[in-house]
Amino acid sequence: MKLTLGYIDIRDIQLSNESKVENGTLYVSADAVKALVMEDENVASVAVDVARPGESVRITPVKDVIEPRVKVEGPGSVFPGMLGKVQTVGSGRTHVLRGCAVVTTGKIVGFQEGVIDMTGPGADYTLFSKLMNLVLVIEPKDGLKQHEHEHTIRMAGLKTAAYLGELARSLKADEEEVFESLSIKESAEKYPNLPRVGYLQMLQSQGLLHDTYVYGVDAKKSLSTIINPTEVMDGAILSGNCVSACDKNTTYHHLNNPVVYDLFRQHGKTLNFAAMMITNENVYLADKERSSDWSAKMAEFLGLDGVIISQEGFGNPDTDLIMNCRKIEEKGIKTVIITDEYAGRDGTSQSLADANPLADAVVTGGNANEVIILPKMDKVIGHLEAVETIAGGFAGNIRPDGSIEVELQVITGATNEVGFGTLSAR
Amino acid sequence: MSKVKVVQYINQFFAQIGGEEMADYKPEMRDGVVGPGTAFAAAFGDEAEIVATIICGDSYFNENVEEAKKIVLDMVKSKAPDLFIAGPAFNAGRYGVACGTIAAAVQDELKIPVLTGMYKENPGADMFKTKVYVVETKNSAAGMRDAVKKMAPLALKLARGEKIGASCQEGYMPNGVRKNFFEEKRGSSRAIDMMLKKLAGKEFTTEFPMPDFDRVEPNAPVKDMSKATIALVTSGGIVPKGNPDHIESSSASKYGKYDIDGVMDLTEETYETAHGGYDPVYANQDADRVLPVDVLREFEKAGKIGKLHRYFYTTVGNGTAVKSAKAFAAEFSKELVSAGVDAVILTST
Amino acid sequence: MGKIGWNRPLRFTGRTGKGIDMDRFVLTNNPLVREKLQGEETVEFVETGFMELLSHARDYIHGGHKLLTHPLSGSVKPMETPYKSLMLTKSKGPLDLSSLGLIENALDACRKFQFRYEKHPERVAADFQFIDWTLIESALR
Amino acid sequence: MVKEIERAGIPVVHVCTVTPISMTVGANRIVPAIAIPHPLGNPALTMEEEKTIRRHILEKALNALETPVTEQTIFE
Repeated sequence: MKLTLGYIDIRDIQLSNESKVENGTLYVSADAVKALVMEDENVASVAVDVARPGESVRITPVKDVIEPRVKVEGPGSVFPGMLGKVQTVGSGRTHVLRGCAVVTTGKIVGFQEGVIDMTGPGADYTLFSKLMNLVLVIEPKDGLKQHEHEHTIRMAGLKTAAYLGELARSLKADEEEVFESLSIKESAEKYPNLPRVGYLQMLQSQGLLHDTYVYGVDAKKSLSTIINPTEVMDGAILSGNCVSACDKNTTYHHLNNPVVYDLFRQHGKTLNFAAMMITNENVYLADKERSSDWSAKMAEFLGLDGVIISQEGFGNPDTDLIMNCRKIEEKGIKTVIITDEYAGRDGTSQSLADANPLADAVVTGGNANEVIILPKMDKVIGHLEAVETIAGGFAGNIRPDGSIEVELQVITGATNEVGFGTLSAR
Repeated sequence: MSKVKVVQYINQFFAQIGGEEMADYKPEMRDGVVGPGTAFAAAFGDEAEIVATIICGDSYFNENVEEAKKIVLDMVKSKAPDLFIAGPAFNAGRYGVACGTIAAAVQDELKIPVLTGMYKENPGADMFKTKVYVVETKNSAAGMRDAVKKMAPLALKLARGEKIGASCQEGYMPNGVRKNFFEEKRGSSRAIDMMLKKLAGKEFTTEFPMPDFDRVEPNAPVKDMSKATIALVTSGGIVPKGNPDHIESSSASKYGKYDIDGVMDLTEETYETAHGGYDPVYANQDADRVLPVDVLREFEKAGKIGKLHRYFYTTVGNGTAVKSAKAFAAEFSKELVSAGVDAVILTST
Repeated sequence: MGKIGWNRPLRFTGRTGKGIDMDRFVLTNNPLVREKLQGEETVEFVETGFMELLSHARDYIHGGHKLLTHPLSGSVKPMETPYKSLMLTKSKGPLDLSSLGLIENALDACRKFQFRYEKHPERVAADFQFIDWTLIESALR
Repeated sequence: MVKEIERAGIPVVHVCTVTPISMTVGANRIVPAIAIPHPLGNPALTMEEEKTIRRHILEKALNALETPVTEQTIFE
């Protein structure tokens, strides 16, 4: 399967009466976006705003971050099974509005987190502070249940991203990159001397605000399976979760999964990126055993020499992570795991809720309990009271000068476990 | 900013007084720089000054720890420095232990920031790396230049109370405190680099070492049980009724040592458990269910064992949380050895 | 083959196929879970704190019951939400080591968070109850 | 804890319920116990019966201390 990504670089977003892309500027008709979002009868109102890198702006509570993309050639459309029809994506040509994102905010439950600061110390911990962000602040109709509320905001973000992506359909790409994955047989024949490396992505799948969707299917209802890595570039996997924002994958993370891109960039050179697998992180313990058994079975069946395993979340997924790692290692297949840590504010507590000596190669996204002081911002996009909840809630304190003392865990993507950032710990 | 005042501690060898034959050399303080201090002074430039150097023989220090500690502490105190540097000791074992001991004492008792340096296999490293900042050096004095290069900047930061970064950035040995920092490469590409090394059988360094799973060789068995002194130790939290030492129910910060001279049986009225890690009803009813004093008294009387040791030791560490238990055990094991205990029965819940 | 329900999912081993007859019960301090599961599942409701509920589950495990759900389900931090629901077997057997490891690790993990939930307003409590409900619901359905 | 005692040079027997944990924490001589809340007793029995069990476990413990071992050993 071969997919060409054409990147169109976006250096600014301007609200305008017409939506278009011109000279690196994305012009967005707020009215058009509003009309699109209001198609959902559960939406009471929506505000459209722009947050640019360096501006004194805080976005919160962040629900999802989505990169606008459009399928130009090849079967299917972006976000298959959710927006588009269920049809296998990942081949042909896709255009990407690079450097910008749609950010959705919505207060679904009273204790939500998810902060993106566009400047100041907090900005260093989230790569979304480097993007031009079109922010949707969505208010639901009164009495809307949490599940529907989550669904409404999720769909609003995807639809807006697809709408903006559409603007890039006939544009000339600033840069192109080709990703090709071969069948198991072909790649083995083509690269007989390179180690066969697989990627096992663990998907959060536990309940409301803890879910992930694959071709529209709730990941908790599926067994571990194989996916073509180019499929994720067209939005085959997307996010329905946002609680404990630091180590949850937004849809942007899925579209730009750095393990996938970096493995592709090494493919045929230092390794053979032989397969990508996905598995879930369910609450039911028997599910955990079954899913990890399945991951190990597949890794063996695919004849892999090594598997990189990325986690999503903390606590109970630590159990899935260690099960996956142990069972794959016990098959004689080498693993490297990517996780993050909850080592306490002082860094002295045990970082993971599970451990095994076979997990001898660990990459960490850092200690999510570490405390950071976020200065007051001139403007908050989203829900002011969420800042107060975050600041006054379990993870932080408001200080006299209006700055808030919080743990890194409230910052969207701060300790991301697909290895999106450079934060680490020792 | 005023100049940072430093006092350095070195041994007889680095003071060029002599080798092993001079290892009994008693503590002496000289003004200014001696030996390796020259290299440190050069690295500090105008930022810091070594105001005094304390010299002490390794044997003297290790054989007269308490006395040596007191003399050196008084010397350091008299200079009221901003920072205390011990060593670097490289691979010299007794020197390393002395450096760690005195650095920890200065830090704890004088509240002055301290720094030492040694080779990773120096026994002093394992003993002190979680207590004081220990910079990893090469295994011989030939690595002095490298050691100074790592120690001098960290020393200045410590003296000025600046934020100390992660171990791999600052060059100190990992001390169990996890610290965040930004790597050059993103996580995904670090994972791939690690994978390639692991696949090629090359050395790689995990960013998060799993908790220790090391082993200790079994000791020789007891030869004659009928003459042996047996001590009871429990992690089941058995304490005299009322928990006189207020042993906490979890994440214990202390352990208990209790005299059971003449105690034949633990009863509901006299003993209980302080452990929060299990349902306490059964142990409170009859603490012998956890700490079997009654049966061991029988054995003592029947001559099956020589005698039951006069004291038992108790902690509330549960099976999985071993972090703090380790330090306690090291401490009371020494007492058991000097009390002539031949074997230990350790009971866990 | 064929008539004895050989193709029934393993979880449904109860006489009637109803949760209440199965070898499982829900241990919870969440009033919403008690309300939702009334008559459907065996529920032990305990009016207690998060850690205490875990300790309660630990005592069950020490007594030979098995955990059926992960004690740290959900990403709402242990010390943030006061509510927790988990599922155990009704039957007792030899001490189940994986259950034991899970509950001990969960208790350890909780100790490193600071209790802050007393600061949350009433409405948030309802949200916490609801999220806890969806987590246990995902294991029941 | 058991490792530190062994490291100090004293032979030690670990009487504990969860023998796999005892293996992980590095005990060399291990004797299995009854149950976590009452490792050397059983409240379902009479005091005398309990004492018999306790004697039995402790005899095994003494036997373990008198037996040379080269690796981690569980004395069933």
